[in-house]
Amino acid sequence: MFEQIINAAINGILLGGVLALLAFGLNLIFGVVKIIHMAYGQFVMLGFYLIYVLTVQLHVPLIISSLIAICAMAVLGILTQLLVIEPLLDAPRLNQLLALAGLIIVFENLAMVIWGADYRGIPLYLPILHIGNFYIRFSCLIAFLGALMTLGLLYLFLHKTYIGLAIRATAQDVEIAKVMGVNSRLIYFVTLAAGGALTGIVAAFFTPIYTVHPHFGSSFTIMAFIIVVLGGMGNLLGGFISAFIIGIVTSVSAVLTTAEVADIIALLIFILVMLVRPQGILGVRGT
Amino acid sequence: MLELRGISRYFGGLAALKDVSIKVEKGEFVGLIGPNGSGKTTLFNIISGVLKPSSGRVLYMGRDITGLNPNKICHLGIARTFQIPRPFKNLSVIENVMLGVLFGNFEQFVPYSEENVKQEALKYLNFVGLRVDESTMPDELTAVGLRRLELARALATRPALLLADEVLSGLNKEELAEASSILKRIRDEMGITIIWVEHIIGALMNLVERVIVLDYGEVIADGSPTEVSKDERVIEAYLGEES
Amino acid sequence: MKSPWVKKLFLLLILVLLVIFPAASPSPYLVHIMTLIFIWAYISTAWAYMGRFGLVSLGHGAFLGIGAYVTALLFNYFNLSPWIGMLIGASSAAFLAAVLGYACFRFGVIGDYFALVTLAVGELVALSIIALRDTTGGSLGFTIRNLGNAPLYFQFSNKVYFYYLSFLFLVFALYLWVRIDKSKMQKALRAIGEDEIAASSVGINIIKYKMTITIISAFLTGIGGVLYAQYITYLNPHTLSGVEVSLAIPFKAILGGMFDMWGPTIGTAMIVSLEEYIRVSYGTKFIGISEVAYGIALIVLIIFLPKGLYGTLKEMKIFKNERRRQYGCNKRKEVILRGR
Amino acid sequence: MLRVEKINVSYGEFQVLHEVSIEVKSGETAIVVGPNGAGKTTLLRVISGLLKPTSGAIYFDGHRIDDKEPHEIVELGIALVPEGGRLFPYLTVYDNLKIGSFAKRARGGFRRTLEEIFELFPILKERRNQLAGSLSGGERQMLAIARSLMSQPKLIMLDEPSLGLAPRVVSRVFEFIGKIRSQGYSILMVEQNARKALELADHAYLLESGKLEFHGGREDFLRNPYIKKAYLGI
Repeated sequence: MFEQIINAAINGILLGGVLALLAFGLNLIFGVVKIIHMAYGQFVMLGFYLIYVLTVQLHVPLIISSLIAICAMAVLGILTQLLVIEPLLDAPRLNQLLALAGLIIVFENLAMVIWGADYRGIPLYLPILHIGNFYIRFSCLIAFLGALMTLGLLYLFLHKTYIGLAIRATAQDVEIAKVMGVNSRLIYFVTLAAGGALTGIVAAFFTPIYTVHPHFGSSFTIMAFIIVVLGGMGNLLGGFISAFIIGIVTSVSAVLTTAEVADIIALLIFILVMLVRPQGILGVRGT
Repeated sequence: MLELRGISRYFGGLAALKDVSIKVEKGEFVGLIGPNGSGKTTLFNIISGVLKPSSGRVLYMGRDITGLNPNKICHLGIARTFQIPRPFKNLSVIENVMLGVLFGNFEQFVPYSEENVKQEALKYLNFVGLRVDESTMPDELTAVGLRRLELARALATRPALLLADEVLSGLNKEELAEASSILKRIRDEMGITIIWVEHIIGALMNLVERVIVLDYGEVIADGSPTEVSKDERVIEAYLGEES
Repeated sequence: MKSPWVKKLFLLLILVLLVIFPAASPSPYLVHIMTLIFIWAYISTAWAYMGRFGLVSLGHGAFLGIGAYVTALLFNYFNLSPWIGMLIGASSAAFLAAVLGYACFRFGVIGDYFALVTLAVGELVALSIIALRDTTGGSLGFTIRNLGNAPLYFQFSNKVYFYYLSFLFLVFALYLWVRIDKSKMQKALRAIGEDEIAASSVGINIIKYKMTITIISAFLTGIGGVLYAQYITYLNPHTLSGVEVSLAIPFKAILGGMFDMWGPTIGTAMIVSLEEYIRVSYGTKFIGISEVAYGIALIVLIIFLPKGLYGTLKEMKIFKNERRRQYGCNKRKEVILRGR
Repeated sequence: MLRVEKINVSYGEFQVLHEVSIEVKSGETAIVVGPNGAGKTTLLRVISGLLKPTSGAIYFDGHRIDDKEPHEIVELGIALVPEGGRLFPYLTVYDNLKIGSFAKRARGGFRRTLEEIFELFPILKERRNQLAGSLSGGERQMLAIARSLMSQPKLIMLDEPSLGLAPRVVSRVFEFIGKIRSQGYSILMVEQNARKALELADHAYLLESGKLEFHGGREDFLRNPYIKKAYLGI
């Protein structure tokens, strides 16, 4: 039993890397555009289906179809910004929230119309590593390392380029960023494109691990929410740390009880944090 | 009437108020001044229950009111105005004041009837010299009008103690004199004790009987206007550089 | 709507038409659609009790689900009549609302934070129903025991009874709306919805009023859940709780306009008709296409008519008067400024 | 250089500026004085493009700018030092200066301008890796001014640079503004602290309740009995 728990914790950490990536995108969009992207997980779902169609039905190599999916999701992010978010930038926060929630309905049912309710997966079998009594799925390991690398690149992008600096400045004070010469409209598009691309990357890493169906996205949105709230909204470093906490908590409690109970526990954490410390439990701030 | 005992308040390690002790007697007209960021508004927020002090106690009529909810404190007879006027923008001016009548100090409860409440509200609007009709909305008022509305709404809760926060800011010279005379009348005609925070010191010094000076969250002087304006520390902190 | 007299007559006419509708209706299918409209209009009206004061809940599925499940489980396992069970179910929903509301209001969770917390609670209840699959049937749902025609057990062989029953509930919810509008509570809640600090400083007890309206809304929603479950005699966590229903309820209210008492009803009528129309014309060929259309319509409406369809129409109608009034006042404003 | 012609500005139904016209000539310093809420900040927001006037026109260096976006206006050479500095508190001092040079016309000269700035404000060089939020009030105002200089502007607009600062610090800030002025920048400054600001001004405007009540050279201004009484306290 004890070994099982340790094994679950290791898997939780591996999963945490990808979750960190997912939460990073949500967090970035919240930090810069000040919008809660309700349909974020549905992007992952669409990206997943796209990769599925390309590899399984059109026989495109996995790597190439992943790259296509990443670009497509970036474009979808831009379209979302153009068609839904931009017209609502000055609207009350709740209208923004509800319009994006409307996107959930559109995306999920669109997937339902096109692909039906069946589970689809990519037949890709990667080995499972046995180390002592522990089992580690090779696909999880790749996902973890890939996620960390992506995060590293993102860090460099945000800290070493003019546009990255402009993104960080816009997150703190749009108005002043504007009078510094930053085209905030462009920055919003870049942010949504980056957020979209991240969902494409997450989808690519998840293809060997999960099977997809139209309602597949919402659990990822909720998971990303929980992480973002735990780390403090707009706090990228906090989100990074709490991704691993949530990864471990959910996979360990899934082993000890059932998957639903694990989700319930995660939701309870979310509600408690929202009530007591909506600024996040990790009192650090870094962009 | 009101006594503050060793009030301190920290915002993330920064002290906005440090061990402030003040006593105000019934019927007094007290001015509270200090440079920007000296903690005046924080002090008001603590007395009115919007903020909780990090340490120290607030006593009102001998009763400990530290940490009570703002509505409770209002019911006990402490009303306040806001530095930046906060009218309810979607309610008419009269309705704004009616809220004060309806939900204010319970001790002098008026039986609820729309007409009663409205008459009562109009009484306070007249007192502060704001003549409006049924449909006037707050966004049609100018700076002076909004200040008057703030005062009328606070008075409508029938307080024994009024905390007036920068009633004069944003007003021009003529309006200054008039607004400060309303405060004077509130004390003299209604018998309401007033603590008045202001950064336009000239107007305040002419009216109040006692001045308390805050600097960096500490009381540095407390006395009559003439005494205070001679105080070395006050001149150093505040007045000296002005002249 | 020229005078109250005309307005009253107009309402009376609609009332009479709706009462004789089942007898005159060409098909029971239309009666069924009307019943659905009544039930969901009742629920979204109950939602708008809170929503219109800025308490936008995205978790009303929790109250709907608890009301329905508690009642149905008490009936299936203990043979308790849903007429009594309904009160227990709705009270349970109200209890959850009280706990949740107190926690939120105590810690000052408002606006979109409140929306997110309630969204999570809705999902939490759905997951709990699934996790307790031994009693609730989990994702597969469960069917209410059929007793045939048993009015004492809230079962009618003739579905027309449901039509009248849900109609009565809707009328009651609208009546309560009017009562709330005339009360002191409405003034307090409007003030709170705008500025909590200013509201509490004029003596308004924020927690008390917010709790009251939340509990009323949750209780009525709980009853709505019972009504719906008894009507279709089948419960499923996805149709009675969880994110989708939790979002569908406010969407109906917002589409119509949540600030007006007729808004939620009109929004519901539109959405239910649209759904049925698409379902009938396209059949099962494209499952989900109606939802896609509905989702897009919703986004477009939120962008272009943020006050909802009915709310916007109404505003346009009185727009002229509104302008004149403001203009007149601007003149007087000058008097207020310069006269003194 | 900058010409504002009869602009009207409203927030919703409420009109904040009525037919306001001002002009700043090349190399000159103009100040706008007036009480709180007179619309001074609004004026600067309109010039920097953050707010659109309902009517009227604004010209800068021969370009009409009232319909341009803020970032385009920065590219033309107008920099704003906003009220209270408005630094990016979670960026370092260095990053704050770097974002100041975001405008394409300023990026190339970033290194050189930075050296100049560090010479002018040695304290900022010392604190270059500190978060801007951790600076003292005076240092923040300096950094805000320095940040605006990073865009190599032709015109600098300052919004109440003395606001919220201790009197001694105010004197230091004004000293710096004087230094910048002597380097030939055009300056448009909005201030409540009329006496101090007038010392630097070539031209002054009085704004009350959104209307321009008086304008003239420094001497005319100092001589006007109404202004003397109401704003200079003489």
